[in-house]
Amino acid sequence: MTNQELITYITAWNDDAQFSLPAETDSGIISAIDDLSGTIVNVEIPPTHLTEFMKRLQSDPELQFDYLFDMIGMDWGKELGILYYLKSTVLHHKIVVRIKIEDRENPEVDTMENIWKAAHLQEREIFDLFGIRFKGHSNLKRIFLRKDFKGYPLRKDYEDDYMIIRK
Amino acid sequence: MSEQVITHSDIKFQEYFLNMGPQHPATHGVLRLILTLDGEEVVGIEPDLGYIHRGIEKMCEYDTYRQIIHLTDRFDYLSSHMNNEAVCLAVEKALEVEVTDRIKVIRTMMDELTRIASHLLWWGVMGMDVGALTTFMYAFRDREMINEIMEKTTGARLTMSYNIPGGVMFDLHKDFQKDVKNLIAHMRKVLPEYDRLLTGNVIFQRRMKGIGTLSKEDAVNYGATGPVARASGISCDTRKHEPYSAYNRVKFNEVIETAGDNLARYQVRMQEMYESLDILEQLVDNIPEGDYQVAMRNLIKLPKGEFYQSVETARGEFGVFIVSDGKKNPYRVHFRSPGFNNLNALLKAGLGGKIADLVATMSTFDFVIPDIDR
Amino acid sequence: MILTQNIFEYWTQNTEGWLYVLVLALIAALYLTFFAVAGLLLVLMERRVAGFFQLRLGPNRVGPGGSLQTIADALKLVSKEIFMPKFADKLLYKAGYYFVIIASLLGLSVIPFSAHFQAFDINVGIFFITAVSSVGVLGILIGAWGSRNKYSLIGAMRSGLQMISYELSAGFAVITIVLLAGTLQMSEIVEAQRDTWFIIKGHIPALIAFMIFMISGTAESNRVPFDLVEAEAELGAGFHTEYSGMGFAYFFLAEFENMFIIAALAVTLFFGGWLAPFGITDALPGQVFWGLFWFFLKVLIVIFVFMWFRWTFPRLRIDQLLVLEWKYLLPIGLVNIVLAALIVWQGWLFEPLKWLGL
Amino acid sequence: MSYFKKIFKAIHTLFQGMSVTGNYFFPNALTRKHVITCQYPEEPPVIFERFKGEVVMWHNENNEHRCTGCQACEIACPNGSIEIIWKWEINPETGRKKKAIDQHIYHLSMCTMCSLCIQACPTNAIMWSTNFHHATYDRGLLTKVLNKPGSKLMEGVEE
Repeated sequence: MTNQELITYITAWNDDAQFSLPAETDSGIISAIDDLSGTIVNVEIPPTHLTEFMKRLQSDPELQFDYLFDMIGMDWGKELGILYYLKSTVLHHKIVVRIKIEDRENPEVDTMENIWKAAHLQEREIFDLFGIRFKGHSNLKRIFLRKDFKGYPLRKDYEDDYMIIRK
Repeated sequence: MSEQVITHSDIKFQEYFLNMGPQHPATHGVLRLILTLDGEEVVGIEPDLGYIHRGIEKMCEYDTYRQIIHLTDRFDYLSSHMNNEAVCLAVEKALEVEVTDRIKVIRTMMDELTRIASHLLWWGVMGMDVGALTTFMYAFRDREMINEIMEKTTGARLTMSYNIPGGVMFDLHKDFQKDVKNLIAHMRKVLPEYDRLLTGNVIFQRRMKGIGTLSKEDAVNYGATGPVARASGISCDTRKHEPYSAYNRVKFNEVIETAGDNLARYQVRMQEMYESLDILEQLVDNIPEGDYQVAMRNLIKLPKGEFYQSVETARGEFGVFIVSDGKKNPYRVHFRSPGFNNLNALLKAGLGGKIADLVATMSTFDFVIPDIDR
Repeated sequence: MILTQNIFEYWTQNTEGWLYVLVLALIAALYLTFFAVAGLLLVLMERRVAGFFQLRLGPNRVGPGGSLQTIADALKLVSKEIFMPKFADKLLYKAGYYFVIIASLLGLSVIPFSAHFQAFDINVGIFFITAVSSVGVLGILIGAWGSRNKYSLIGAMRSGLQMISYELSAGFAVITIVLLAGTLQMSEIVEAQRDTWFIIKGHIPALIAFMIFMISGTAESNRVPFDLVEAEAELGAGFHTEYSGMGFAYFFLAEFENMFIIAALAVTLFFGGWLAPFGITDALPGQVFWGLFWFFLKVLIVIFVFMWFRWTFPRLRIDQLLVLEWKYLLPIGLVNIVLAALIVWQGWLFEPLKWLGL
Repeated sequence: MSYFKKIFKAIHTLFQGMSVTGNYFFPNALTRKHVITCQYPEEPPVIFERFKGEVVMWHNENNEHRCTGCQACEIACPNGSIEIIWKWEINPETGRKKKAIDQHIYHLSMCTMCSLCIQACPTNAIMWSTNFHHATYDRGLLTKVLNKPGSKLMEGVEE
């Protein structure tokens, strides 16, 4: 599918019952834009609906996003975020699904491990460096840093006077 | 004292842990795998990473775009040129700079040289892992030719930092074409010899065939990339699907095997060397004239936005994700390293075999540990 | 120098009491010296040969042409601290290497280096070697068990499997030759080959036996492609992971000594031991020297073939190792014995020199 | 029959492998024909002219260099391996103060040979040398002062 087709196809899901929330605006909770250097469709979704949305992306025969290419943790300053970069090895199209997590103290999202096993290490990495907890992850512990490491170093508010020298 | 009769069910079979690494000859660096073993059979693998974690993603947030490049050398030091290229392409894409044909061809040729060098090193080490120690020196002899080509042009053999945003650092050395032609002729001679020495060997075939099988579904699900995924029958070569640099003007085949076992991965890499030689052969006489650098500001500032670029390294798809807020430093840089995702696939492919199988499987996955740890 | 039956009898014919014991100790010291010197030279040869196989030069700095390299290495190993794991079983850990050395020294004692140049010429010589060479694995097992390391233990268990399996086919290969020679005594096996070497005389069964012997010999001396005991890519250093200094050196030397014994056995059984090819040096003076010369030349060639194996082949996996033994070598060896018996019974020996009337 | 066929095929592949190594061994043993290693102290290694050994500052025969002390290299360096200590130099004729380098300090131990400083230099004052003998017994010796003592800026560089 081309990017435009993807956008129309996915935004149409806003009408479905499982993605409609009474509190949301008229435009629905799925908002898709053609962004990320103008080549990849970006979809923003609230974390509460992530699992259903992802399951649908993977199982929809028109989309077949069977490959979790990359997971990117983000710290947008106010809120944390995760970018899921999905690919289809069959249809060769791509999509980026992004979520934003408001709660910086105790961020938590559903794990994608049950949908794509590739998320196993990626989620551990994001937990390690951003402190986002993944509900239902099989083995969520620090992967790169020590067990007794304090803080989450890729967050913008992480301070380490010894290791970080600002020029 | 009653007489005790020991039956088969009374004997307790106990699984035990074996700590493989961080100092272990087969882990090629500081990868640590905590194995759960039943006898010699591997029933559980848990990676413990971070022995060479340097926090490059954080370091990049404090560096300018030019300075990031030399850090990317240090991920997968065997495909350093491709890693550099990913950042340069992303920066060029963001600034909408079009580089000259000469730069594209130089980058492509260097990519392929690096790929051959990386696969050669893999072949040598692969032989060592399964016990044939001589392959190492044979592979290094041939890799040395590539390293010398690199050294002549870029001044370094491994961490070259040859790419810069808007071109390459130096022009090609005057011997470059001659050396590459020599290399192509030499490699075409020695690659069949490699097959005679190792590929055909009955012991090697026994060690490889049907071991560490990764089915197509698993390879997709576990996020394998590069030769590992292609050995399982997934077409995932970025050079084909999203050609960058000069890959759209050369003809080459994407090597795909379907078996998904160690031998398939081995064959994919061996065939890729032939394909790389083909690419080099097509380009070596057609290096266009032109500038090797496009004029760019010394201090590069990217426009606000997010930029993604992926390239095909010797280990798989390497992606660079840059978030810029318009300053001289990136807001966030994320590197999608092929080794990290392939490690995930190893956790599946390595199960069920013996320790020796795990070692063989690990060497067909061709890990570079700094690439995993970043 | 005229020797009687063998060294042991020559030195002990006129001695009694404490002198007898002294002479025995002297012979033992002689063989220990040989053990060390041969080990060092073989290590040097291995490294040099490996160098040439791998497009390198090998050791070439210490002494003329690198000839003193292994002596320097041995000195280094002697001066190294002997480090024992904290939770090791001290007795077993230390007993390990003695078992290995004693097994290979015992094996060495019945090898005929030249005519009458043999410590003991017992009438069951070949049987004796097969018996004592199995003791070596016990040393590996207890040393690895005692060092309380999982890698060591895996290596040692592999070693046990490997030895038990390959003893069989090595034994069958030896029996084929014993059938042809009609004796178990080493010196007589050599004498029986004065006309024609057994590899030629026994033609097909001897050739098959030779190949089986070479394969199982490589396996018994734990060398590539059967070096699963050490398998440095898998187990670090295998059974001697926890040994340092001389403890490691003993294992290392014993490994090379075992290779020497296997090669010497192959030469004695198949290539006529100390006998010159076609008797070309039989008329020359200094028979003992010529015997030694031909013996060592043949042994070095066989050892070179072992090295050639080592620097070419990848390593087998443990189950494939057992498949090779139980599904291929053992049945072939058994059939081969029947074939050899048939040939000896019917007198279908291949003796071109005899047919030509020479 | 396939049992024996398999055995013969296996033995054939083994001999094939041995022929490859043998083809290298015998010429090597006799004439050292295929030996590829470099016997280092006796045989100097081949160093190509672009080899990035260490950063040096070019001086002419009058002990003059081309460094104006603009600190472009210091800013360009990603690792902070270059430090420039500069001073005010008073021109005796005009009496005007001018910025000049006192010490151009280069930490070789921190350098990753990325060439950014040399690319950044507007006056081509620093360049690569092909020296690779960097080993020292003291880490402090790896911190070098690139400008020679008593050297001064070459005439006409700043224009």
